Parts: sequence; structure tokens; C-alpha cells
Amino acid sequence: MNNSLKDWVDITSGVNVRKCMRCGKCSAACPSYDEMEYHPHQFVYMVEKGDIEPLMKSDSLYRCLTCFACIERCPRNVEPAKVVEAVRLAAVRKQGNNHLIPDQIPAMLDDDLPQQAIVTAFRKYTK
Amino acid sequence: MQRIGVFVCHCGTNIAATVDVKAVAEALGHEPGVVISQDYQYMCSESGQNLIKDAVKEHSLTGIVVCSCSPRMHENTFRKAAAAAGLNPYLVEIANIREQCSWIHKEIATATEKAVILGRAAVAKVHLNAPLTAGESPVVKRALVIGGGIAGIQTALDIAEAGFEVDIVEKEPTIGGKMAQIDKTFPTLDCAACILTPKMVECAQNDKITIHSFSEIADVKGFVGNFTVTIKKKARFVDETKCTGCGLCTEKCPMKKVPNEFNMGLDNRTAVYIPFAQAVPKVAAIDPNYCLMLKNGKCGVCSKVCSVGAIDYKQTDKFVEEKYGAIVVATGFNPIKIDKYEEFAYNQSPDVVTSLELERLMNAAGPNGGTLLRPSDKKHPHTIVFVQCVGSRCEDEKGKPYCSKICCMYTAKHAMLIREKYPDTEVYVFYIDVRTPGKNFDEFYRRAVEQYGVHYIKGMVGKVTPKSDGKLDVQAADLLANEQLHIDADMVVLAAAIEPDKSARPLATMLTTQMDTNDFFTEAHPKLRPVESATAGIFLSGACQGPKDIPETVAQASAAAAKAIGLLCKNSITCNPCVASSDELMCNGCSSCEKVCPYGAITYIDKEFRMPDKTTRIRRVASVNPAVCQGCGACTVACPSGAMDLSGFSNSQIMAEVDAICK
Amino acid sequence: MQEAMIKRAKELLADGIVDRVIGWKKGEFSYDHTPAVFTSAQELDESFVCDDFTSANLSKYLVKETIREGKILAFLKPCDTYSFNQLVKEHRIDRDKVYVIGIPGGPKLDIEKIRARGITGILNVRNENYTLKIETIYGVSEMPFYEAISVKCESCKSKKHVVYDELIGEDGEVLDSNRFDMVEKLENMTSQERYDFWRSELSKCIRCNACRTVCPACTCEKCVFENPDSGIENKAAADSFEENMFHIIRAFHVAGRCTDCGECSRVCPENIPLHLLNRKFIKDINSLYGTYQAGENTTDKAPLNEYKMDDCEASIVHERGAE
Amino acid sequence: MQVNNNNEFQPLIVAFCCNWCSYAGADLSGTNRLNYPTNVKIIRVPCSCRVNPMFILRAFQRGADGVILCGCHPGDCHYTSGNYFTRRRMTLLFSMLDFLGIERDRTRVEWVSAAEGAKFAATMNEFTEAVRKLGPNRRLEDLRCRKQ
Repeated sequence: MNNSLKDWVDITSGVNVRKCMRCGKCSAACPSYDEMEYHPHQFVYMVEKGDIEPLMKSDSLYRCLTCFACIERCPRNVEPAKVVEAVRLAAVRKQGNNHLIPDQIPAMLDDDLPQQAIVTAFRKYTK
Repeated sequence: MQRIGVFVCHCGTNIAATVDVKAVAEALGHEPGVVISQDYQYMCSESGQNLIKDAVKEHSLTGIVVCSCSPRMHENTFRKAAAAAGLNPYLVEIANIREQCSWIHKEIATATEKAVILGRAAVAKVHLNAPLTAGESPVVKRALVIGGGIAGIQTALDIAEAGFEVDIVEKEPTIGGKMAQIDKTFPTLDCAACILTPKMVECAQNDKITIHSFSEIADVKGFVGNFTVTIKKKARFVDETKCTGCGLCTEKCPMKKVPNEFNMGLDNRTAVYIPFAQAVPKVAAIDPNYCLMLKNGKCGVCSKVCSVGAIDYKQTDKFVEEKYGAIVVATGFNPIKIDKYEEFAYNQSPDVVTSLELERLMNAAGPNGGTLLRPSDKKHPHTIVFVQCVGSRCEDEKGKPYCSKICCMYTAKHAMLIREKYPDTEVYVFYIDVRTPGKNFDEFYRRAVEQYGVHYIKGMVGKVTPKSDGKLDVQAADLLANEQLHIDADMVVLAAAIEPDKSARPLATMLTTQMDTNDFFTEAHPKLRPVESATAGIFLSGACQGPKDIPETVAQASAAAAKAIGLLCKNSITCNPCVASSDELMCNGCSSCEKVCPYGAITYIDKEFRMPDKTTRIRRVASVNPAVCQGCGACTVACPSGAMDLSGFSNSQIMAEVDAICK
Repeated sequence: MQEAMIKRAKELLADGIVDRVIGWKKGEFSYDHTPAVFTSAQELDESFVCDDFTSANLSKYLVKETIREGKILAFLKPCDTYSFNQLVKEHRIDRDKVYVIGIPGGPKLDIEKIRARGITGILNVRNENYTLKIETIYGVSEMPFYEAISVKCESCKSKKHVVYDELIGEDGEVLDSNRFDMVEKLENMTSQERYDFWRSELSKCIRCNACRTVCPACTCEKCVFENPDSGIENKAAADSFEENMFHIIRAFHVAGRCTDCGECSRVCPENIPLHLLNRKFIKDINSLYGTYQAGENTTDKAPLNEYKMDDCEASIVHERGAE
Repeated sequence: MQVNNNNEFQPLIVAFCCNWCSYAGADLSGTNRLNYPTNVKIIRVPCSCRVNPMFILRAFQRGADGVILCGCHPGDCHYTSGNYFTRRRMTLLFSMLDFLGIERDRTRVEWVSAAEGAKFAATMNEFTEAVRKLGPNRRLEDLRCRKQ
């Protein structure tokens, strides 16, 4: 169990994962559920256990749409989406650098790419 | 010269683990006037009390300080011990070194230091304690039960059984409460009406019981043994003494489109109505919001058909004043409003119902005559999904933070009844935890799973979507299978959280009883005094104190009755001797104290005084009625001359405590 | 004015309507008149006085006087009638035993203000067209009348008599006074400045108890400061609790009852502005609980003896102002 | 005032608690093992309206650094109206102390019900910290000093 990583996720997310009572309403409400290897309630539970590395490696991180349905539905105000975001940040920072150098981006831009996706990409990868 | 004994309790390790009790006893032993200071494992135990009694005799103690748990816990215990040893019980002071010291502090050094200071304050106070003798006040031998549900009914019957007069005040036109709306009861599956209605009839027939139906509490004055209550009898526009309950008016009433609250609005009633067939009292009432005669003066059909002339359109609210010795609160509960949980589509589909609505849908006296049909198309449902914990254990503002306690069991009951009556129906129950503590409760739940094949799924429903084909798409998580499910359901039943009745909060204010943050009444002690409120003479029965099922409610109702009977049996009760009194020599007669007294305990008398020059002078001075004074002390501060003081909490005693703490 | 008062007093005595008269008696000098009770026409002729120096409030004396048999005539200035009413309300004065004649109020003069000009050896003070001619053993000095009026008259709150049986002269109106200006000025200071101000003022106190003795609200049968059971008893000046807190406790004791008659500051030998403490309470009461004037009538509940459900919380003190 | 080993200033806090709500609330924070500093010493009074301003002044004069008064929430007084009087009295008293230049953060009224153990502990932590920041109470003790 990686305590320092867990502490980092706790602090970054601002979420007290111990408030979870394992009702699963987050996963019940999640529109990306079937796309995910680890589901929202598992994110919360695994972070509580300190079992964060598998989450960081999982594609599930990037399947979360950050739609906040789980936050809206959670009866205990646990806010799973914030946990996912924090783990995502942990994954990004662990690699030390941004995935892309800003200069590389213009060449990769596709005219059909929605503006919002670009912004989202920046938000995800440049923190 | 004072001879004070100090007794320091270890409370096992509760105190001794964080406070060096020996050091406390040693330090307090050096306080002025202290002749003996010792510690003991459990002061409240019999041998602990004997230790105190022996010390009183051996050292001729004039005051006792016990350093132990909160005085709210054992002050009385130690006062009785002192009295048994011949010492006035009010010469005992408690230093609270458990709840307010050992339990909140961690470091032994500082906790011990604080315990010594708290003990020192108690010693300083006890130096100034005076022996007090409690006065007596008479007890009115009549009880009031507020609320006529199963809790109120049981309490009233028990009190009447003991031979005391008892009044039930019920805000609805009939007694019966929530239980009257329920179909079957867990875990025995016997019919609720079959066990409740005989009790309702018993109430009506018992000549010790008076039912004030369609009435509310308007005002409460007085104190234990002597409450004066104003009851507001709401206008029902039907003379209770004349109406025979024949029901002819309800048949003839032309206004037939009034949502029927007894059936949770699932069908309609008439403007003049009797809530249900077994209502007690079986007397009609006219709903002024719908009655054509009361609204625009055109109709009068009910008045014409009534053979006994009971209809009275001019009736107004009446106020009656009654005196009671004891009051039992039994205001009960209601399911919360779940409109705010948009994800369950309660407002979008009539086929999403609450459990209490399902209860009416399945009831033989309900809108469908006992056949379970979908409200939308009156067809037989084949797939039913139950969702538990809707609004319970919920920290946001939509719900309640507590467990509503009854939902697991009634959901199992519903599931089982449906599977028994309609075996072709698939029943799914989504649960977070299944909580079944209670006699035969878990067996009952297991029976639903094992015998009746109810599908219990660990997880929550995330979204209910009404579909064009009339079905409901239920999206949910199965946490154990680790999958997200979609169920095509015909009906969804929501186990809504329960909350105290809205009338409870203003009632608590009138009764000066405490409530918790959820508006449940607070009991005097969670374990040892569960049916008493902290206010003497006010008792708690049923779900007004916290979520309860029927067996628990009835048990608590009888317990509250026993407590009330215990009070009513007495001819008089000992008053709190810690009351205010005025030093006539210092009183200016200025009337300040009278103006702040909430009980009207202060009057003024003209009294003769011998003056130093041998003349007599008549002066107006305050006089406190000790039976009426409750000892709040408001007058002591209002008094400009300091003539008014409070026994047990005198100016000099509190000042001595301040000094001891600030030394 | 003085003549009219003496004439009326004599009539009332002669008609047997009153047995005694309370007023002011000439002192050795023209500025040291003292309250006195007169029982005969002769006494009235000899020594009754009412002039620019009769500022003492007579209401408090009626507490003792109405214990005695018979009825007493009292000459009350507008400000004194408030004290009178307040004492009637508190059942300290027997209204039936007093015949109240309302007389016009000040401004009255304060000899200390004249002395503060360095004028000593004063024998006599005459008001000539609002210029004071001051005869001293060293000759005659002059100063403007309004520069010598007493502090309490500087911010007169009312010229109206709130109670009387008859009037001599005209009745006036409640005035729009500036009496809270100084309180406000202090409120606008920093906490440290206020502390320094009060420390320098209260340090002058010699515990002569003059403020308490003169205060019409201080009529307790036994004062808390002399009651061993009150926990704050202390007669001698000492550096202990009572010494430090005397003025705060006294101000709190009279809060809601003080009519702002200003006698406390008038009699203070050290010129401590004690009335500011009372005015602070009055100002707070007015702004937080609605305007209230003690003694305005005998029926209104005192602000500290009543409440409203929606009164402000005590935290308002913390929220108010920056420092 | 006391000073601990770290020489950190330890304020002395006197808390007056009404018997029915706040004292029970204090007990509840004990029952729930909710921590608050040992600096707080509680004096039990039947109702917050029993607290005479003299007690508060006395505490300050004898060395208290902060005084807090706890009672039932307005409307919930066991004696119906006591806390309403308390509210007026303490508002005026605190305002007067402020007027005399005594730091206003040394005084406080807080409504704590019997169910609010957590609020009691939080209030005491917060209040103690606020007083600790102010440092020792000198002003009330010294309000009247000898002429210099």
C-alpha cells in the first residue's frame, strides 16, 4: 500500500473516501460504466485501500467523462469524479512531464476536432 | 467549620486512564475544609456509595464532593447516598471529570491538572452549599396523549387501564395514524387493521379516555403534575355529539373529486367524508377547501340528507382548556417528500410509487380493492423493482442522515407478499445493507430470498427512465457482479425515509423539551431514560423519538404509559428545591423580577419592617412561590439590589467557582 | 420665578394640601445651594432658592420623603420628572404622596467650569444678559454664560415635563439632542485608544461613591457593593475586583433604568465623564431594541426585562466596526 | 493564564453552560470523545439567564483570558424565555466591554443544543484559538490602575 500516494490523492481530490458507505449509486448512475475496467465505486474503494497504481495504469481513467453524475447522485457527498480526477493527475504527474510539448500540438490538430475536445485535452494533459 | 469529604472515582479506566486519580485525591485533600479525600474504582457502585456513607458518619462530614461522571448521570445517586447517611442531599457537589475531562483530553498531565481545578471549584462551591428541603406540589390525576396513532392509542389504553383519566389529542378526524394505512405487518404478516381497529374501538368505549379528534395543541403552561393545556378543536362542521356515522352525507355529496389522503391521493373522496370505514370516532367532517356550501354558499345537500341534523356550516374553531399531571408525546412520523430525487422519476411516472402508496395499492380497502395493479394502466405488473434507502443515510439536503430502520423489513414484506400472491412477478430489491435486527426479522428476510425467490441485489439504482412502451428502464449497479444492469420494470417502489411529523417542532417549543437536529425528541438519557424527555412530566412514545417499527413503538408506548402512571399515582411530587427566593430586607419592590419570570411565580406583598429607629415601615417586597418557581434564575440577574438569589446556584456559590477556576 | 414658586408653596402649605416642600436651600455662597425640605412659610422666605445653580435633581430624595407621613410638594425640572416617573414605576416613590410642580429647566451653571478658567475666591455669580459677572475676593471677572453651563445641560434631551400636577412657566418639547456625539466619537476610536481613554479617566476614581449617592436609579435598600453575599462587597478602596469593576457594574445595574439625568458626572469630584457609560447603554438599546427613554412613562417594560424573538445575536458586537 | 513547556501561551477559558442544553452538549462531546483544549473549564448554571454580568467580570478580573456563555438555541430554552434575556444582557455587556477597549473576541455567546456535541467541541477549539491569538488578558485586570 502506497501511503504517500494515497495521501497525495486525498489532498488533491479534497475527498474523504472514508465517507463512502458502498451503496454503488455512483456506478449505477455512470454513463461510461461499460467502458470502464474500474468503476466509480471501485475508484473510491481502491483509493481508500491505497491500491492506486492499478487505477493509474488503467484506461478507466480516461473513460470518465467528468459528467459529475456520480457527484450529483452520491448520498454521502463523497464526490467520486474528484477522486478520478485526482488519480488522473497523479498519473500525469508521475510521468514527470506533460505528454505533449505545446509546440507539437498545432501540427496534430485536426480541423474536425471539436473545440471542446482540445480544451479538455489541455486540461487533462497540461496540469 | 466545614468538614468536607472528597471522593474521586476511577470509573474503571474511563477516568483513571487519562486522569491520575490518586494525584487528584491527594491535591484536593489539601483544600481548605477537606478532611478526607479518597479514590475508588466505581463510586456509583454499592460499595462505592457505602464508602461515602461510612465517611459521612466517621468524619461527621458537612459536605461531599464526588469527582466522577456528569452530574446529569449520577448526581441523584450520590445525593441519595448522602441522604441515607443522614446528610442533606443538597450538600453534595459533583465535579465532572469524565465527560468534561478524561474523555476529551489525552495527555495525563494536563487532564489531571484540569481535574484538580474542577474538583477545587466543586469544593469551593460546596463550602457555600446550604441544606435544602424540597417542597411538594399536587399532581393532577389526568394525562394527555398528543397523537392518536398506535403509540398514542397504546399509551392511552395503558394509562386508562391503571384507572386514570386520559385525553387523546389527534390532529386528523380519526385516530389510527399510519398503522391504519398499512396492509400487513412484519414479521408475522398479520393484518394491521385486524390488530389495530379493536384497540381504536377500545379507546372510544373506555370511559376513562376522551378523544379530541381533529384537534391540535394551542398552548401549554405549567410544570410537572400541573400542566394547563389549551386544545384547539378545529371546526369540522359536523356536530360530533349528533353524528351517527351513517355515511349518507358522504354518499350524497356532489363534490367527489377530493384527493383521498388516506389512500395517499391514489383515489378520490367526497368533500364531506369519513376517512375510512373503521374510523374512530366515526364522525364525518367537511373539508372547507372543497365543500361547495362553505366555499360559495350553494349546495347544502349533506345538511338536507342528515336525519339527525348534525351538519353545522357555522361551526368555528373552539379552544378548550384542560389540566393534566403528565403529558405523553406521540406525534409519530411521515415519509419524506421524494420529489427532489429526480433520478427516480417519481414525478414523471405514476408507476413509480412510495412504499406507503404500495401499501394502499395492495390493501383490500385501497383504491384497487386489494388487487395489485399498475396505477398508469391498471394492468398487472410483472416486474417490480424496489429501491431501499431513498433519502435515508443521505448527507445532502434532500434526505436524512439517519437510517429509517423500518424500510428493510417492510420491503422484504412487500416483496414476499407480491411473490406469494403473484408468483409470475419478478421482484428485485436494490439494497445498500439489509438491516434486520429484531426477533424473527432476519429469518423473515431470508425467507423472502430463499422461499420466495426475491432477487436481492447489492447496489443502488442510478436512474429510472419512463419508456414509450409504458415500461420503466431501471439503470442500476450490481456491485457483487461488478456490472451495470438495466431492468425493464413495470413498477418501481421507493422506500422513502421517514421524518418526524411537522407538528413536532412547534410542540417541542411549547413543551420546552429538546429536539435533535432532525427534529426527533431527545430522550432524557439514551439508555437509562429512553421514554422520558429531559423536561419533567413529559414522556415520549413511538416514532417521535426516533424511527421505530410497530413492536418497538408499542413497547415504548407502554413504557411511557408506565412512567406516566408512576407520576399520576403520586398525590404530590417533590419540587426542585433549587428555587429563587428574595431577601426581603434588601428587596426594593421594583418589579423587575416579576417581569422576567416565565412562570408568574413572583408576587408582591406589603410587609411591615421594624426600622432601626423603632418605627415600623410597610414596604412592598417580592415573594416567590416555590412550588411554581422552576429555578431558571432570570430574576436573580434582573434584580438590581441582588436581593433575589437562587438556592443551589447562589451568587456567592458561582462566584466561588469562578474564583477557584481562575486562581 | 423663585418668587412665584415660594408664593405657590406657601399657598399649598396653608391650604393643607401639602405638609412639606422639597426644593433648594441657599448655601454660604451663591453657587452652593443644596436640596432641602421646608415645612413653614418662614423657612421658605428665609432660604428657599431657585436660580442658575439649583441643578440638583430632587427626585431621589422623594424615595425617603414619601415613606414619611403626609404629602410633599416637589419642584421638578423637566429632566427631574423622568427620574421621578422611573422611580414611581419601580414603586420606589409613592406618587400619591407627592404634589409635583413642574418648573422650567436649565441650562444650569457649573461652578467647576468657572473655576476651570482660573477664577478663584468666588463670592458671587450674577447673570447679566448671558454674561456672568463673577465677584471674587480679587475683584470682578466676566465670562459668557454658555461657557459655564453644566455638562448635563450642554446636551439637554428634553424641556418637556413627563409628569406634573401643575406647571409654573411654560412646558417645552423633547429636544433633538446631540448627547450621543461623544459616545460615537469614542466608538470610532481604536480599541487601544478607547482603552487608554477609560484607563486615564477611571484611574482618577477615588471611590467617594458620590455618583452612587446622587444617582436616582441607585436607590437599593442595600447596595450590592455593601452586601457581603453579593460576592463583590468592598467598602474601602482596594485594588481588587470591585475597585476595577465598580463603574462597569454600576452602569450595568442602571442600564435600561437610567434616564440620563447626568447627575453622576455633575457630582464627580474627579470629573470622570461617567454619564458616557450610561449613554453608551442607552445608545445601544435605542439602536438594537428600539428607542427607549427610561421614565418617559410608568408603563413601558424596561428593555432588559423584555425581549423579541428576533433580537440580534450578541455577535453583533463582534461584527460591528473593524477593530 | 498558564504557560506550558513550549512556553506557548495557554489561555484560561471559563465557559458557563446551561444545564439543559449546553452542559448536556458538552457531555455529549465527551461521550463522543471529541477533543477540545483543557484550557476550557465549565461552570454549570441552570439557565444561561442565571449568568450575572458580575460573574463574567469577576472571571476576567481574576485572570480568565476569555469567557464564553452557552445556552439553548433561542426558542428552545428549557425555561421558555431565559436565553432571550441572556441575549439582550450579554449583547449590551459585551458592547460595553468593547466600548471600554476590552478586546471583543474575549467574550462570546454561543447556542449549543444537547444534541450538538460536535458543535460544542468545535466552538471551544475555535474560541480557545481566538483567545490564544489575543494573548494574555491584561486590559480588564489593569483597567483601573494607579495614577502615574
